[in-house]
This record gives sequence, C-alpha cells and structure tokens, in this order.
Amino acid sequence: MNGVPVSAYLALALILFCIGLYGALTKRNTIIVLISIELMLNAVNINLITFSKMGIAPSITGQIFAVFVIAVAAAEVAVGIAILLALYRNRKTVNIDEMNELKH
Amino acid sequence: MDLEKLLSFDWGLMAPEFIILIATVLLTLLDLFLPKKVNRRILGWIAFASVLVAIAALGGLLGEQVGSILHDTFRLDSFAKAFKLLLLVGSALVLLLAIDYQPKEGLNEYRGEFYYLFLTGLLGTMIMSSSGDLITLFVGLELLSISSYILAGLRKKNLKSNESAMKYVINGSISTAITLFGMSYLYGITGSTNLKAMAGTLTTLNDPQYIYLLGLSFFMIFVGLSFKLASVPFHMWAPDVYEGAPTPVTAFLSVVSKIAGFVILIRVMVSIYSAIPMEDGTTPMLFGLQDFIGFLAAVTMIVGNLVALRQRNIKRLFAYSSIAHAGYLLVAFTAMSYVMFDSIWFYMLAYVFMNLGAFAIIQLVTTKVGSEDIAHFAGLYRRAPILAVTMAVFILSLAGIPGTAGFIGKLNIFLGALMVSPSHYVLASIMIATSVISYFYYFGIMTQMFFRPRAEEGKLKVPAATTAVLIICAAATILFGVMPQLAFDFLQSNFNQFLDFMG
Amino acid sequence: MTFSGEFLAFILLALVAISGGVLLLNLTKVVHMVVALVFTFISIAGIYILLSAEFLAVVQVLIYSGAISIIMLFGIMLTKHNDEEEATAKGGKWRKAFLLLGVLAFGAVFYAGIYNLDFGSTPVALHENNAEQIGISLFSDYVIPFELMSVLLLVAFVGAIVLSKKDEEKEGEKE
Amino acid sequence: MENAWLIPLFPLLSFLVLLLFGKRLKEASAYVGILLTLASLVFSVIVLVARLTDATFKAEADWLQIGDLQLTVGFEVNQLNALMLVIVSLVSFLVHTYSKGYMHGDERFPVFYAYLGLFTFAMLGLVLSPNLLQTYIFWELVGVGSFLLIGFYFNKESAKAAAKKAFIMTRIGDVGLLIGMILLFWQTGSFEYDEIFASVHAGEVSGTMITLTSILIFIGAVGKSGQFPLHTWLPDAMEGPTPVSALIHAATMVAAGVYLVATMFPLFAASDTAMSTVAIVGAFTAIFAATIGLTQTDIKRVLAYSTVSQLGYMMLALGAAGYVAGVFHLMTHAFFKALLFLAAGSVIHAVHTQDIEKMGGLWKKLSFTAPLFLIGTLAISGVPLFSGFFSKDEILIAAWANGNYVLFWLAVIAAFFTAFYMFRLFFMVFAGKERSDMKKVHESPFTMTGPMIVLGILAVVSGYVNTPWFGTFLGDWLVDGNEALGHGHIEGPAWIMIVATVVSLAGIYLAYLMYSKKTLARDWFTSRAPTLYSIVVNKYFIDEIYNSTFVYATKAVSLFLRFIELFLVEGLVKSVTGIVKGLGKTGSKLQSGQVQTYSTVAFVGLAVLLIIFALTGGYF
Repeated sequence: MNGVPVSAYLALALILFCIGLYGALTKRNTIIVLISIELMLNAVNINLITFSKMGIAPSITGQIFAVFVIAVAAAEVAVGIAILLALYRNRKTVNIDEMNELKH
Repeated sequence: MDLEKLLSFDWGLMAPEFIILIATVLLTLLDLFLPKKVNRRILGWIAFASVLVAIAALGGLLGEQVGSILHDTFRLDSFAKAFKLLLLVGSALVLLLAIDYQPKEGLNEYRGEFYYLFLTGLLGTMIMSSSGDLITLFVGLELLSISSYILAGLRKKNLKSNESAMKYVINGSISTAITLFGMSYLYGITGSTNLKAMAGTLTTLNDPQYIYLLGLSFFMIFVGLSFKLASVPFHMWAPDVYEGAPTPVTAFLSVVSKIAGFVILIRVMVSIYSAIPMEDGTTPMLFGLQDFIGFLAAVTMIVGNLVALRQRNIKRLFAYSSIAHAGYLLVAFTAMSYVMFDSIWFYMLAYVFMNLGAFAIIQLVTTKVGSEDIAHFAGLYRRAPILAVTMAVFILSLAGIPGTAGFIGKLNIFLGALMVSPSHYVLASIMIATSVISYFYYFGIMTQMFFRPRAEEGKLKVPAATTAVLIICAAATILFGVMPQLAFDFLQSNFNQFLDFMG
Repeated sequence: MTFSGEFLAFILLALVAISGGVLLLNLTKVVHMVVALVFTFISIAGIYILLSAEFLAVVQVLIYSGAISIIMLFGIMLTKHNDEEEATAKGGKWRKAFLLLGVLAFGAVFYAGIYNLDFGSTPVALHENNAEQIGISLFSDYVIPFELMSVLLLVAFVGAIVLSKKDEEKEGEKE
Repeated sequence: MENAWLIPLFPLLSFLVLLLFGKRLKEASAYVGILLTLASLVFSVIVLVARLTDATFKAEADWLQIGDLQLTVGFEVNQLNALMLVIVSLVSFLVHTYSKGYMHGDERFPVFYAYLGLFTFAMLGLVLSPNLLQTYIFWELVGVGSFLLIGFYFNKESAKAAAKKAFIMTRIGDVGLLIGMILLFWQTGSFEYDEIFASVHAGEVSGTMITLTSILIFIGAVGKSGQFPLHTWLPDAMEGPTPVSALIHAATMVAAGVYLVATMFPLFAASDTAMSTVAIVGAFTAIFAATIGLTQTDIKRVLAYSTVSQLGYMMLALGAAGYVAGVFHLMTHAFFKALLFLAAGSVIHAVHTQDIEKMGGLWKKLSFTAPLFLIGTLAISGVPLFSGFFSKDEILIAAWANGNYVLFWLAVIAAFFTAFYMFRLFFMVFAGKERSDMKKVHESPFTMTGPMIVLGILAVVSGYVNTPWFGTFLGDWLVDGNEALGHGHIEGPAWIMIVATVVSLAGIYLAYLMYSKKTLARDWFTSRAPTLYSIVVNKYFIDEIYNSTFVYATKAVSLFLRFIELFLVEGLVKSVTGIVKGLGKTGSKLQSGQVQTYSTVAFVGLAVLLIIFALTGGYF
C-alpha cells in the first residue's frame, strides 16, 4: 500500500539532522547557527510524524508532539534573535567566534 | 472535553503550580500597570511570598496518595513531592538573593521581569518534577530553559551578560535538539509518550534492532540532559554562562536548574530504561549501560575539580565546583542502590543550602567592588569576621568536611556506591581522590579569607534578605551535618522510600 | 519496488530538502542561506503530507517558511546585513575535521539501526480529519502541556521584547 | 564517666565564646580558654580515676539511618581513652597558660585562643570516639584546627606554605584512612570498633582484607604522625607559634596516628604483614629522622625531627606487638616533648632567634628554662631514672622479644643518635660563650615557666608508673580485660637496659666532646664534672677519629637522607601536584570561549559513546 518504507523517512531525517548539526557547529554567523538548529528540530519532527504513521503503534500522539516541538522552536528562535540584537547593540558583531569575552 | 469532565479531576493536586502561575500573572500585570516610580522590589517580595505559599500548599499535599491527572500528564507521587520541595526551597532562597541584588549597571529597569521570569522558570521545573508524560516533561524543560536564557541576558547593557545568554541559547538549543532526537526514537519504538505505557511496551521487547535503537536513544537523551546537569560532555558552557549571568541567576542555574535536570533525568531513565531488557534478557538496559554513566560521572568529577584549580574568578570557580558536584550526584545515579533516591535527595538538600549560602556571600562581596576576582575575598575575616566564618561553613560543607551536611551527603553516595554488588570501587575511589583535589581550591578561598591582609576597606553591609538567606543556609548546613537523621526521618515518614515511583 | 507516485514524490522532496541543506552549508551570503533553507522547510511540509499530517504541513509552511524565516531575515537586516560567511579562524580546521568525523560516525551508527527497520504495523487513518484529531487530542489528553505552552509563549514574548527593545537613555528620570 | 562527653565541650565553648566576643575580651580571652580547659582537665582526671576501678563505659545514640544501615554517635571510656584524655587536656591546659605569656602583645590574641579551643575540642572528641566514622570526623577537624594554627602568622610566606603543606600531606594519609575505613565497613557492616574487632576475631574477614585495611588505616596514621614518607610537613609546621608546636606537633595531633594504630590494635594484630609494615616504617622513620636531626641548626626543627623519630619509635613498638610500650612512650613523650618545645619557646622568646648557631651560654641567663630543658633532654635521651628511659627500654625489649633483631639494632642506633643530637642542641644553646648580642636576654614570665615546671616534674616521674623495678601498673591496667592487646609487660634480657643506658650516655658524651669541650675551662659543665673530663685521656685521639670518620660519615648520610627527603619524597609529591595542575591548565585552555567548541566537544563525546556502544553493545 505504501511504497515508501519507514527507513527512508528516518534516513532523510537523520541526514537533515546531521546537516543541521554540522551547520550549527561550524557557521560563523549566529543567525545561521540558529536556523541550523531549526533544521535539526525539523528533522526531529520528521521522525515523530513518521513514527506517528508507521511506528510500532501508530497514533496521533506523534503529531501532537511535533506541534509542541514547532511551537517551542519558534519561541526559542525569537528569544535567540532578541538576545543577538541585544548583543549586537553592545558589540557590533554577529560572528559567533568573536564572542569570547568569557573564557578560561 | 466538557466542563463536567474537566472538573472531575483533582486539580487540587496542582495547587502549588497554580499558585506560582497566578503569582506570575499577577506580577506581569502589576509590573505593567504600576507607575514607574514604584520600586519593583515589592514584586520580589510578592514572588517570594507566593513561593512560600506554594511550599505550604505542597506541605498540605504531603499526606496524599499518588495522584494523577489526564493520563499522567500531571502526576503527584512521592518523588515529585520530595524534589518539588527542594526546588521550591531553593527558589525561595534565590529570590531573597535577587531582591538584594544591586549590580553596578543595569538591572533596575527590568527588575519586574526578572521576578516573574524567575517564577516561570520555577514553574517549568515543578512541571518537570511531576509529570509522567514525555510531552509535558519536554514542555516543562523548555519553559525552564527559555526563562533562564532570558534571565541570563537580562543585564542587557552588560556585554558579558549578553554573551553568556547567547552561549546559553546556542548550547541549550542544540542540547534540546539532541534530546528530542532521542525521544523521537523512544516514541517510535513504544508508540506512546506516556512513561508508564512505554515501560509496559518495552518489557515485552526482544528484537535486538529495537534494543539497539533504544540504546542509541539512551545516549542521546543522557547527553542532551547532561546540558542541564552541566556534566561531561555537555558541561563546557557552564563556566562562561555562570560568569556572565547576573549572580542570582547563576545561583538559580547552579542549584535549581541543576536539580531539575537530575529530576527529569531520573524520571525518564529510571522509568523507561530500567524496563528494557538487554540481550541476555534479564539485565535492564539501565544497568547494562552503567559503565558508561559511571565513566561520564568520573570524567565529570575529574574535569570539574581539576579545572577549578586554575580559576581566579569566583563565579567561574563555583561553576566548575558545581560541575564536580553534578559528578558526585551522577555517582549515586550510576550505583542505583536502593537508597539512591534518598541519597540524591539528601545531597541536593545539602547542596541547596551550602551553594546558595556561598552565592549569597559571593554576591555581597562581588557587587560591592564590581569585580569577581578571588582576591576580593582577601582578608574578609578582618572586614567581617562573622561573614567569613559563615562562608567557611559553606566551603567546608562543599568540600565535604565532617560536621557539615555536605559530608553526610557524600558519605551517603559513597556508601551507596559500595553497598550494591558489584561495588563501584573505582568510581568511589575517584570520588574520594577528586574531592581531595577539591580541597585545594576550596581552601584557597579559605586562605584568602583568613590568611591574607584585607584587600578592601570599608564595612560590608549585609541587607536584610541576604542576612536571612545566610542564617537559614548556615543553620541548615550545620544542622543536617550534625543531625542528618532529621532529614532522613522526614523522607521516610513522608515518602516511604519512593515506592510509588513506578506504580 | 515499484515507482509509485508517492515514491517519486518522496524522492523529489527529499532531494530538494537535502540540497537545501547542502546549499546552506556551502553558500557564502547569509541571505542566500536562509532562502535555501526555506526550500528545505517547504519540502519538509511536502513530506508531512506524504505522512498524512496535513495539519502539520500547513503549520510547517506558516511557521517555518513564513514566520521563522522572516524573523531570521529581520534579524539579518537589523544586524550586519550583506554579511558574508568568511573562512573560519585559526584552530577551526581541526575542530571541523573532528566534527565531521563525529557527524559521520553518528550518522553511520544510527543508519545501522534504521536501514532495514520495519515495524510492519498497519497504519491508522491519520489523514481523515487530521486537524480534528489533533484538536481533540490536544484539548483532552494534553490540556496541561498545552496550557503550559501558553505560559512559555508569554515568556518568549516578554523576553523578546525586553531584550530587543531599544532603551531610551533616560535612566536618570526613571529612578 | 557518664558525663565524659562534657570534656570536649568545654574547649568548644571556649572556641565559640572567643569567636563571638573575642574582639571585646582582648587579652582577657586567655582566661576564658584557660579556665575552660582547666575544667576539661579536672573532668578528665575524674574520669581517669573512675576508670582505674570501673569497667569500660560506652554510650551511643542513633545518628543516621541509610537504608538498613544504622550509624551511631556516642563516646567510650576505656583505659586508652581515659589516659589520652588526661594527656591531651593537661598539655592543652598548660599550653593555654603558657601562651598567655608567649603570645602577649599579639594583635590576634583572641583568635589564637579560639583556634586553640577548636583544636582541643577536636582532639578530645577524637579520643572519645567509639567508632571509626566519628573518629574520622574529628580526625578531619583536628586537621582543620592544625591548618589554622600553623598558618597563624599568615603574613609570613613560609607559614602559609607550611600550613598548605601540612594540609596536603596529611590529606594524602586521610584518603588512605577513609578508604580503609570504608572497606572495613563494607566487610564488617559496621564502623564500631568492638563490632569490627568481633568480626575480625570471628574470622569473617579474609586475611588479605585485614592486611589491606590495616595498611590503609596505617597510611592515615602515617600522614598524621609524620612517618616516612609523609613526614615532611612536620618540620615545616614549626612555622606556627611555638606553643602550637608543643601542643599539636609534640603531644597531641601527631600522637593521633599512634593513638589510631593503638585503638585499632586488634585489627593490626590479626595480620603479620600489617604488623611488620608498621614496625619497619616506624623503625626506619626513627633512624631516618634522627639522622637528619644531626645536622639541623634551627632549634625547633631539631625538635621536630626528634618528634618524627620518637613517633617512629612508638610505631615500631606497636608493630612489634608492644602495645603497652607504644602507649607508654606516647605518654612520656607527650610530657617531655611538650616540655622541650615550651622551653625552646622560652628560649626563642628570650633571644628572638631560632638559629642555634647564634645562641650559646644561655645557662645563666635563663635559670629556669635551662635546667628544665636539661630535664627534657635527659628524658628524651633515655638517661636512667628519667621517664624516657623506662618507655624506651620497654620498646627495645618489645622489639627484641618479637624477634626483630634488625629493627632492634636500628632502634638502638637511633637512640644513640637521639642522645647525641639532643645534647648537641643543649650544649650549643646553653653552654659555651655568652654572645655579646644576647645582653638583653631575660627569663620568661611565670605564666610560661609555670607550665614548664609542671611538665618538668612529669617528665621525670611519669616513667615510674611502669617500670621493671617498681611494678608495671600502667601496662597491667592498659591490657586488663583484653587479651588481644598482648601482655602488660614483656620480659626481656637485662642487658638491653644496660645497652640502652650505655648507648645514650655515649651519645651524650660524644656531643659533649664535640660541642662543649672547647670551652672546657670556662664552662660550667667542666667544673662540675671534672672526673668525666679526666677519664678521657686520649681526647684528641678520639676526637680525631670521630672527626675524620664518624662525623664525616654521619654528616654524609644525614645529608644524603635529607636529599632523599627533599628530592624524592617532596619531588614525588610535587610532581603529582604538578600533573594535577597541568591537567587543570589544559582543561582551562580548552575553555576557549568559543561556543561551538563547547557543543562540538559535547557532540563528539556523544558520537564516541555511540560508537563504543555500537561496537560493544553488540548490534554489529
């Protein structure tokens, strides 16, 4: 009935997660770092929705979980950007590796 | 769901949460409508009062049976009550500190926000402590996280504060993503988010592929949550964030937030992963993977204590020390002895008092001079003998010197690690060795306070709220060090060895 | 395996999503990166439809492709626009190499667990009245987290305002 | 005896009172301290007298319950405790009194008394403890007290360093003790002394475990009692005020290690290996420290090394199954060593230097201190009729009777050295020419000489409680009702006593020849002992031999040992701390301030865990 196996979806999610992670840990621009993290959360959502349809015991719960994840992700981004703006005001940079006032 | 059904639940169980929630709303409105001239400190006192009322409400619930609302999305068992109590007490003390917090630059405009964001963070931790559902746990966790991100950056004119908040958000979001990725697999293999239902499904599993995936999810969740614990490998943010955040927030992060991290860790790990059989079919996964947790605990203790030796900034030093304490607590978690709950609870109790007490003094000394170098503690004994002796009590307790609550806490964990079979000798020895190392930096502070000529002139004025914190913390540290049985009796009579954790 | 329409759709969407991600990693202009990611987000919405989650697909488009991307663009505009991603500073090379190894290992370890995963379960009818199902579940079983979510959003709201608001430098008057 | 628990509370009270009101009391603080320790002393004496006739008393209360483990607190009065109580409270009382004069004019006078109170409390608490856990608690507290007291002159860089060193070195020992204690607990399920001994006696603990735990506990004792190789902190600890040295580093704290071994004696006795370890370490320390003592020129450091050496003696005694001998020497040593330190303090007080090269001819100036110092020196040298003679004799007999002939001879040689360097010290300080720059020297006030007189009397008479001539009261009483402790008195060949006497006299004579003879005509010693002088006809001849061979040899050995101490032992400790610090440095370097590094570390850590799991957890 369904041509696409569950493993394909999971693999896609895995790849996106890895890309997001790599981006989050290597990109210099803080905004890109934040958006890469969003990509990771999206990968999680693909997982959840896949399992919601084709998991061991399919149920709507996975989608509910995904709704919450999306909402939280949006809130996190908003706060992240706000903090970035505050930081930008004090120090004219968005480069993450220039945030090294605190170390050692 | 109609009203009748809605009212059929025993919402009284959530009384403490409701109190905090109402207080939050009240504070928000007050902050909005009160004229600008009114000192926002009054809001702090309201927040403090609401936490006290919540403690009282929780006290009223102590005798209740296990209660559950809506398929365990809210669950009040003895575990929840015991740890919620700690969270509330810790928050009450932190609030008192926050009321007296007067940094040189910029918190005044946002004092009101400060208090109610604080309460929402507390609400998040409380939800985390009493939930039997992954979704609620997750939302509680995020409520705490987002509140603390903002709190850390609230001194927005201060570059360090901004930077600390930014670092916190980035690391925190990544940790969230990692945790969630693990949780998604957990959901996939059990088809539920309810912890009890999940455990039920998992006991019947025996497909090695599922077990393998569950093992992977175990690590994902553990590492993700280790962000909140500030334990290895997700510990490196802590010193930077602790240094940059406003001092009461640092206190909040190192005490309340850390306790909440342990609460959710225990909740998830013990209820789910102890239900999964490993390949041999008998050992639960949690025990099968004990070596890994033990290893992480050991590295946490070593890293925390070793790097602390190098610190000159008192807040960073306490960040590392708090990493080390997370390691000690993980030892108890690794050992999984039947007194685990008791010993973790007691250790946290001791930790609340000794660490917050120390932070009270740190706040007092550092905000006066506007710098956090340890050198400012030099000759504290000359400036303010009683303050120095009080600080000495906290430090001795953190170091685990007998006669203080910290010692009993360590002793419990230690005995717990040896009582189980096979005993965790190595872990126990590392724990001893690293606590010996910790003496060096703790006694470094002592040397500064007692054996140095005074660095600063002028009297230190101790504000009322801080005095209260100091008295409470010092008294409790000594009291539970000399008569720990008080705490254990309380545990036994009210929580009955946490037998209803799974039930 | 037959090339059903669904399979074809999956392959296409997956390709777009992944290439959006790869572009994110390789582009140099910050704005371009965000746009690349919008494609990824939209194709993820398509994947949701394949997985009978129509409601979430809509939400995905609205929130990610819409709201979040816009926030990001605003963020870029409000800070240093036209910023270009530069080569990483010294010491970054080693970290990248380690990270790449770590990511690959991570992917491999997980892939080993999922490449032949099949639960063999019968799918339930999630696509019928998808939004209604979600609504019922959300407002019956998950009332508590839902209400908490409102607190969380309030917090984020307040936080965003407080942190990004430009303060007038008139503190003397306020005190 | 039911009220014995009050004894430690008096000094605690003193500590608290002085902490709160010290600033207002100023020098009147001394009276608070003195009176309260006097109360402790009175109670201790009452307890001791009661214990002479009554049976052991033990009272306990529940303290803490973890699971089904029941931990208790309480106190116990047995022979050893009762004796120690009196020793500790007596010395502490005398030191309190003495300090009133010695510390006069110090701006932190009340603080000093507060610390003294804290320390005395801890020490008395330690002595009364009926179980290992409680012992450990007070053990740590004693460490804290001594840390504070050694570092009392914190403006001196060396004092700070010494306090730190003492803290670190004893800490190493404490780890051993803690691990040993926990192991014992794990094996026997109890911290109580009597329960541990019972299960050891019943054979519930395997032989290797007994050996292991007793050696670990011994490591704790090594740290506290300054045994090789953890002894280096003790000479450095002389940076503390002299009364502190007398209290802590002569009579009480350093004796705690010996006390611990004595208390745990039944455990040690169950393992031959443990016993011989104790004996060998003791004997080696005795001779090692004595040899180093030969070359020191700081009056307090000489005494410090002699303390190390004497503690080695005690350990040797215990290890050679001479329980009574060890405890006996602990007692006599407490008196004469405290006397020596107080007298040394009096000298320092008078001449304001600690360098014996700069002293000389003080006999007439210090008409109280000098004879008292002489008494102490005679006692420690083991001259017959003084207390040290009897206790040292017991130790030698015990070592001989146990069949440790090598150790026996080592002890004899150490005794010779002891006599030699102690009299070297004596002659260099009190005999010889008066220094011109010592004109203003004056005798110390009565608050200082008074305690010294008391100790002087005790240094003479305390030996008579246990002699082969008049009866072995102490020994018989100590082992009464407990055969695990061995015999009250060990019979030994009579020649041992003669050997001991000869050896110590030879040492004294040698010292006399070398450090005093050149001023024979003017010196008091010559005029009073002309016979001794005339006996040595070939003095030059002997002298030459001594000078050319013996002196060179000992000096060489001594320097060599000091070298070992400096470079090997301390080097080891330093390199360990160096490694620790280096690791800390690396760790803090990693903390580069780069957020992404932090997450990378976390994620790579996760990946490593996953790989290990995948490879070992068995899916592949």
